[in-house]
Amino acid sequence: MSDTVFKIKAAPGGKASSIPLMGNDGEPTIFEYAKPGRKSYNLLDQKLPTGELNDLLPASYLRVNKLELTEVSERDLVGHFTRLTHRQYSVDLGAYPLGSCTMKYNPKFCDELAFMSSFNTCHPSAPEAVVQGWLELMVNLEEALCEITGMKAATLQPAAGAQGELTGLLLMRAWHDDRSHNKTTIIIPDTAHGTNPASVTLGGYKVKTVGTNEKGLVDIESLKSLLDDEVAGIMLTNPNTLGLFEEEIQEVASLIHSVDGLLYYDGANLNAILGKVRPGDMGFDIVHLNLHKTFATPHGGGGPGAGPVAVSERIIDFLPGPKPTRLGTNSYGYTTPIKSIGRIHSWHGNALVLLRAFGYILFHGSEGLEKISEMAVLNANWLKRRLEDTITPAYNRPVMHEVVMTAQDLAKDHNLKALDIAKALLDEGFHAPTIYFPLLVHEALMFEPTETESLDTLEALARSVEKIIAQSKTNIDDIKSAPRNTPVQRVDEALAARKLLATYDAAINK
Amino acid sequence: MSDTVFKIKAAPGGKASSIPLMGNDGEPTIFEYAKPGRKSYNLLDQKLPTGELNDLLPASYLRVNKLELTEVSERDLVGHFTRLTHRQYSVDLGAYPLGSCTMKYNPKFCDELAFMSSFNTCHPSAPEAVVQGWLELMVNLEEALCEITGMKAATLQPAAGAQGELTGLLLMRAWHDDRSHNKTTIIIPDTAHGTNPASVTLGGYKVKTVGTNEKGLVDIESLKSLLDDEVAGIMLTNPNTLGLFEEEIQEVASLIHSVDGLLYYDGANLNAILGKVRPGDMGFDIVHLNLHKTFATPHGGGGPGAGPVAVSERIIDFLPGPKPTRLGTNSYGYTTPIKSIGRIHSWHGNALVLLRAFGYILFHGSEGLEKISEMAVLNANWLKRRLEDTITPAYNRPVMHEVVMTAQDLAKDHNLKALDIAKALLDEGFHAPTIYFPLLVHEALMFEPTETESLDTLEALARSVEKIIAQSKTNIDDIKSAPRNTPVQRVDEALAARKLLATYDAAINK
Amino acid sequence: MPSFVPHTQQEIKSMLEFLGLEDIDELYDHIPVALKLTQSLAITALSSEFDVIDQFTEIGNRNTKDLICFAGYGAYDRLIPAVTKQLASRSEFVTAYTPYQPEVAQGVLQAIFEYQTFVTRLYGMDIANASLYDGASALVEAVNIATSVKGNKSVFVSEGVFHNYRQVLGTFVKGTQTNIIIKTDKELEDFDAFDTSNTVAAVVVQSPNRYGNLVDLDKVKQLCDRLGCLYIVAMDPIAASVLKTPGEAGADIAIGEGQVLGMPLSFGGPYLGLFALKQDLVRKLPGRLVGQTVDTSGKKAYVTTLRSREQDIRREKASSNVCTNQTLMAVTAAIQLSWLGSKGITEVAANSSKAAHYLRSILKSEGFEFYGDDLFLFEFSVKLKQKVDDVLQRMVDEGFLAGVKVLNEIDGQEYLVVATTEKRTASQIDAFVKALVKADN
Amino acid sequence: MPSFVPHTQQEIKSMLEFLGLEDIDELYDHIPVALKLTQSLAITALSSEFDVIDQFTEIGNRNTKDLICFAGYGAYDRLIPAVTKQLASRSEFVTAYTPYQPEVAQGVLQAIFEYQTFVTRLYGMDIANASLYDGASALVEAVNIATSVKGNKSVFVSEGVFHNYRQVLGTFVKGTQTNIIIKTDKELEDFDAFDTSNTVAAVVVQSPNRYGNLVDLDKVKQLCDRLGCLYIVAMDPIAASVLKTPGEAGADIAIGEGQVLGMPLSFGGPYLGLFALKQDLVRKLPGRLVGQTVDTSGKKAYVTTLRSREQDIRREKASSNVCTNQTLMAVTAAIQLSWLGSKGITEVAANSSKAAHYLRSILKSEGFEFYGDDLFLFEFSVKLKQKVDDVLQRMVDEGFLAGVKVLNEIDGQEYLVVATTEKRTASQIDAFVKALVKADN
Ligand SMILES: Cc1ncc(COP(=O)(O)O)c(C=O)c1O
Ligand SMILES: Cc1ncc(COP(=O)(O)O)c(C=O)c1O
Repeated sequence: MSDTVFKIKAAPGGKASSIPLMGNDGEPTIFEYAKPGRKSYNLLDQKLPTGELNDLLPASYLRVNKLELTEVSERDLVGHFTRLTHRQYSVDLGAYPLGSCTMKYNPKFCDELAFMSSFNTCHPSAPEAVVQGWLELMVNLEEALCEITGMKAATLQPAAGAQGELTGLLLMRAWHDDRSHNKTTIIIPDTAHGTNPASVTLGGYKVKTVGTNEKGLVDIESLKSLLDDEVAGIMLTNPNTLGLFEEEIQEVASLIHSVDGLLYYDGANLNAILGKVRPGDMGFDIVHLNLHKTFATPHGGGGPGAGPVAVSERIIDFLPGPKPTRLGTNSYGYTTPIKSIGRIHSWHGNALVLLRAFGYILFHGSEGLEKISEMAVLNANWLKRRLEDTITPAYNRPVMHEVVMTAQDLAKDHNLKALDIAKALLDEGFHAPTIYFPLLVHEALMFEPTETESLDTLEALARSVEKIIAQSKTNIDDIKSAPRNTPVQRVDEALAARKLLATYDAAINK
Repeated sequence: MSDTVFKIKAAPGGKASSIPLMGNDGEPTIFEYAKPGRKSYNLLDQKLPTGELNDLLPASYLRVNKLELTEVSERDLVGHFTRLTHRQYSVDLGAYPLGSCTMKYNPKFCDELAFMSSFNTCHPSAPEAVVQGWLELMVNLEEALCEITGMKAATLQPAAGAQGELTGLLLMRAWHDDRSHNKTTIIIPDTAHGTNPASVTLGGYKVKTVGTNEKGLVDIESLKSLLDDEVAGIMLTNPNTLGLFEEEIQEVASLIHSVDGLLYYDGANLNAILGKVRPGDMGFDIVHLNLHKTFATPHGGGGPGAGPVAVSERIIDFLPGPKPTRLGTNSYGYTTPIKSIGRIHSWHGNALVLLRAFGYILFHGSEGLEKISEMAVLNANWLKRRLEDTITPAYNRPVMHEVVMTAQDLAKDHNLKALDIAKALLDEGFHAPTIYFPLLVHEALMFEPTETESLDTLEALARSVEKIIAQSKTNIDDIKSAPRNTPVQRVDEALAARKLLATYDAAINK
Repeated sequence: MPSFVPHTQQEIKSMLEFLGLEDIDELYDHIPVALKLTQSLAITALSSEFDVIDQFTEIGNRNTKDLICFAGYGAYDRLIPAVTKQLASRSEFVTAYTPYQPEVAQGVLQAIFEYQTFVTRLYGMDIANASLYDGASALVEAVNIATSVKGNKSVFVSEGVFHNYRQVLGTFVKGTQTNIIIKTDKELEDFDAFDTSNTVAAVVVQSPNRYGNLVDLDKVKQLCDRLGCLYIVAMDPIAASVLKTPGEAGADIAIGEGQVLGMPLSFGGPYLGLFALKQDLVRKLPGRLVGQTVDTSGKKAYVTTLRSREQDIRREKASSNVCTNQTLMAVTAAIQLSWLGSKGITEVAANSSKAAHYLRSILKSEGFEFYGDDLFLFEFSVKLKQKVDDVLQRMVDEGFLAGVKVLNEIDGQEYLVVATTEKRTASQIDAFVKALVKADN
Repeated sequence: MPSFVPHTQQEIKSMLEFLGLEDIDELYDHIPVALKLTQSLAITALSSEFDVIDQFTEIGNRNTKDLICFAGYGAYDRLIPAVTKQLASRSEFVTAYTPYQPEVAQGVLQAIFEYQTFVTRLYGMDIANASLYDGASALVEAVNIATSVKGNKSVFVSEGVFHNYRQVLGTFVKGTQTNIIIKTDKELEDFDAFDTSNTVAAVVVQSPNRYGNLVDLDKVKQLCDRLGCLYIVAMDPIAASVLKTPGEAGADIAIGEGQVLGMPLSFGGPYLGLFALKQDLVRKLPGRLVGQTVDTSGKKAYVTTLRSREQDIRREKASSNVCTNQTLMAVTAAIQLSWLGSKGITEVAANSSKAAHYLRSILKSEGFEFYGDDLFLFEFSVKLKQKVDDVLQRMVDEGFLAGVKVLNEIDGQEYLVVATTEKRTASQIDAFVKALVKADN
């Protein structure tokens, strides 16, 4: 594509800032700024009678060793953490095409919602009458999520996708127990995300792995061969982690249902199908959503998220409680479903994350949500086509919201591994895609551009990938030493594990 | 000083972050992101009858050429400006020892004050009854500033120091006119800041320059020689711009008063004397304060500031109006002094800046304010002593809150100019001091550490200066090409002026 | 005593030792004893930031809250999106100084460069500066340029220019000894009938004027041509997105108040003085100007330029004394204008106007009369039966800030100047009319 | 339709062309027709962010506002300074992903490393992870470690552990098939009398317990030693700044709720699961762990480490399934703890306690009785004459959230658990007592 079509300037929309601000040093830890007697804090004047803790409690209950945290001025504190942010990539700095993670732009108005004191000063144990606004919001969100997934009710308690998965498996277990089914195994595809098998184990089931066919989809024959009366259910994402839609999902559903199994939907990839198809309509019984992916609540460097679980009619009675419920037209309270599996979260889930997601859904409405998916899918397909002469797609067919490429040939021919491409992309000003996942694909690079990246950004990303691959053919050493334009160069992960230094105290005593 | 005393790690408190985040590109302008049809904005649904502007107004009143601003997505918008902030030094990133500017740390709680909707949603024309809180705050601030300066009343309208100066000169003029004095000139020292002479001219007076003696203070003999009946007054800072206290200020005052002149105090250096001495007690009649310096309202990259002007009893009647005034114990309104020079600001001054400063003053109280000055002065003197074997102080005597050094010898012996030291400091992770001011000092470097920098930071700064000077003796070329670890290298200022490109449109048509 | 000072007792001791001092007070030894304060300032510290916030909350509650705002007159209640607030409060923008070291100030410099571009595009002018204090100070600087360029100390200023701006001008011309002659818009538009025997340095008009009415800028331009003077046009920047621009009308200098570009009402400040002019006046430009250049490696870079105009270099010969300006507000405006874009800003203007025309039509049907003709955008002047102050107070009781009381210097009457923005909904307007009918009874 | 999608119509067209498609719908062609939605979702868009904010304002107003909070029970109304809010909302922290590419994630990694250090120092433990979802999930993970290490599926859990945490544990043990045996603190403290014939994987206690009372951790430690089981201690981190720490009491695993380290109450989330353990259990640690290492040039660097424990590598053999955790909350806690420092946090604990002891002493003089002895920190349990729900409602009418209703599983009675923090002033406490006397009449 020519430059005139794209009008690509030095750093189009999705490229990160660059260039050192100044100097050339690392940032010390906050502990290295400490100076006895220095302080930041000031506390409210409570006008209480004075007194000492020592007089209130016997020494045997008190701390033996004096606590040492740190002692810094507010000025040093602010400098330290502000400088740390200058050493951190983020969506707000550039494109973040991490597959499976849906790193879309997080609208700023949702931050304002989360800062509203009418919501964020509420104590979670407050009587129902005091938190009608919160309960109303949660009930409305539950209804919206059910509409989007085609399910009948939902719990908002799970704090992330993985907790949603485990909740889902406990729901399965409760349902089977209720019917006195004797079930022991859950089927998951070999493309599944690691949380799925881990959740299965924690749910008290054994994993059976179903293979992937040459189309990148669940192998129906393999599935059939795994089916027996002990199968409690299957966990799937659709589109799956190869970014491909499981076209035979109806057949999968009827197979699983035929052995009294349930279908669990891992909602990590829901961004591909909003308003287009619904897990409920595909035959799924239990669905989790990653609100931090699909509904743009920011990832926070690894959390918080929210992983609500929506279910079909027959699972409703098993949902966790207490559950925000509409009691009358304008009246809300908590109810606990009769066969509830119990509580999942200390309180009501990651409430402010739920609140943000609800704002995002209200803003977009049905049309807006549909458009999100359309553009996410368009972007992924465009990027795939744009790159497919340069690097091989793992499966050469239409993808949904993400595309998995393989550097297998490049690794063989030029010693250019997925890892190298990832690191070299950092030097280009882009965050790397997800690599080495799904495990099934050798030297996998999983690009998920999301709908908020523009065509210019995709083109610039493609050019960077092309450039790296071209360069690898003549100068692989340069690429092997990437990244260089980053706060630190390639990090020694092996050393970190071999000689564990997980606190500052360990590090200085090493 | 040894490392063990200072425990200096790689980058102590006051050193900026460093190191590129990623990539190596510049940041395009927002106009280069534009794509027709792309947009960020969404407007409230007013539920109004539809209609077109064209139907409401005749074409002859409407725009001829279609407006072109830019058309970007919110995602690109956020990326762009966030990346720009990664190309910008700030107090929150490190030390900013710019002399005369008082770049202290700006407490974050004052931001919260400025975000309070009970203050920031008030319309400036609202009836007095509606804005009692604002009026109360302004009256209280006025009283606090009078207490601090030893004056009797103040106007809060001036938006910055320079506007305060001009206000002060107009007050002088009004006062003289009222007494039918025939005055034409204002005396200012040769160390004065450029705004002073510029303000004098705009105030309709002529400048007479008084010299500086070998102690760095106003030369009393020179002053006497300038005095005549046409002298309307004198403008001074105290401490002056050399960081030195005008010890003979009482003599200056009586000399000026003896010809019916008034003394104007440029408050830019007030940070040195809070709670110690007061301009009013020194004999000044009119005082401006730079709230953005002394009272820690952030500079905003060059503004907004606030430059209230406080006056002695005899000037009160001339103050600008309308002026927030206490009418009863809990009742406030506007009054206009009987001989008021009139209005200075469209409304009531930079209100939110005033509000921040008031919060800062309330927090500190008298003791806190005094401590500020003490530590500011201690820091400057320590730094002077620490550096005086390395680089020559312009005047070798106790300084107040800032210290002026001269690179005159270094320039002569090693071609190391003040500019070179400044630029090399950037590579060390420090902002440069003010250079080439005051004009009187050759190759001046004016350091103002402020009270919020720690001893560690001062030591690190001193070491960087030492390092640069040492290096200049062996490798001046390296220093001449500094800075290199910055988003751009030394900037061609001459070209900018020679070939003016002050808009994007000019730049692309160049 | 709360404080942001980092010094520990031990550090203070070691620093004093290093200086050969025993006590902090010795730092002030050279100050004449007679001058030194013998007692503390009478300012009591609060114990913490939380106490300060509590106290401010209390004071803030004495402002009447949640009034629906129909007041304008140069300060408008417009939408500010979350992006503008968040980006403009990034601490790198907030806590930087004036970009004296361009190598580490490209962020602010580039943002101002973009702001300058926006302002020139809005006003149809060639050059814009990096901001002035407010609309009024922009007017003062414009008049100063005119008198200096023309060597003539008189200017015609329209009565339609906000009276508070004219008051500020009146204050500052006492220093520059400029002679302000007030004319009505009608007089200035009627260039044929105008007595052009007196020469002036400039004609200043504002459109929409302070009553909300549009001025025929082309006609005033013809007058300026006949007078051979500069043409200074004040215009709200939102209005400039849809109206014939100062540039299109032939203005030499365009000024305005930029508060509407992303700043909250905040009781009048900090706001943003917009200032733009024609290329041939660039050497007279007040305040800072950012230009594009290159660094030693040839990379594009930004820097403050034509600095020889400025006070720190030109000193008493400088034509302006501006140093600290309103940079953060200029950055805010650049963000807000990027967010609005070409379409957004015109929609803001159109939506505001639609609301105003809707309001005026209902008021008319309720029997209200107005000052001026139908040529208005989003603000107009209502004639009241009752005293304007009384009506304003009654409207406050109903939850409205109903407008601004304006004394018409032509007919000697008071008017209520009412403005609507893109924030005012049909139901608010309906409620407003109901309340006003009652309040003006 | 509002949207954050950047695509222009023309771009969409050109992209489709590039793909050889005519219509967006063709992207979904391979999806079975029977599955496709034939009508739109029943979700109506609001027109703008401003409409959303208006709507949220309305909903938010249905929460009772400005109640003075005396509720605790694991969620406390503590001071949060402006720095914590501002730094923790820097967009680099907020909009980053899990630090998979350490070279561009040193900011988050270092902040977590510092957080880990803080948590180990607070609890007196060796290793802390990068956070878990909340206090309850930390409890679940701790029990899972114990049963896996000990190969024993039973644990003793004190009745003094928050009942909601125990409920969560009860839910998840249905998957792990762990047997939870509830004991009272008294039983667990009385190690001599304890029947140690049944082996268990762990004993879990909470101190201060859910009634606010302190547990004699040393005694429970002796019981654990006799049982040969792991010792899991739940402790509020503010309490841990002054009390004998889990580490000092010999705990193997320490857990707690980190909300008090800078997070608003927010109706229960996002909060922060604190998790720390002894060095010998590190290979069992759930969730992420950041370690210090070097880069290829020898520079210090941080990276997530011991990744082989984690689900993405170990899959069904992983002992925990945690992926997304509460990183931003951990960063927030690191900032808040840096702000508090050693002295600040103990002062917070002491001030909260002083308030509680002051409150209890007045309540006592008013004739109120309490559950448990005088060994409490900043929370205690009041016996009421009236039904707790009724009193709570009456107190709401007086402007107080008076506490948390807790059903005592030992005596079968309901109590009002009351907490004070460093935010509660003497005058609020006095008013509270007056109101409570009235409400419980
Ligand atoms: C496919 C898939 N499933 C599950 C998860 C786990 O979700 P969470 O990280 O919210 O626990 C992820 C997250 O990366 C995922 O990509
Ligand atoms: C000594 C002195 N006087 C006056 C001023 C002008 O103040 P302002 O920039 O607020 O207009 C300054 C600002 O740098 C200064 O340092």
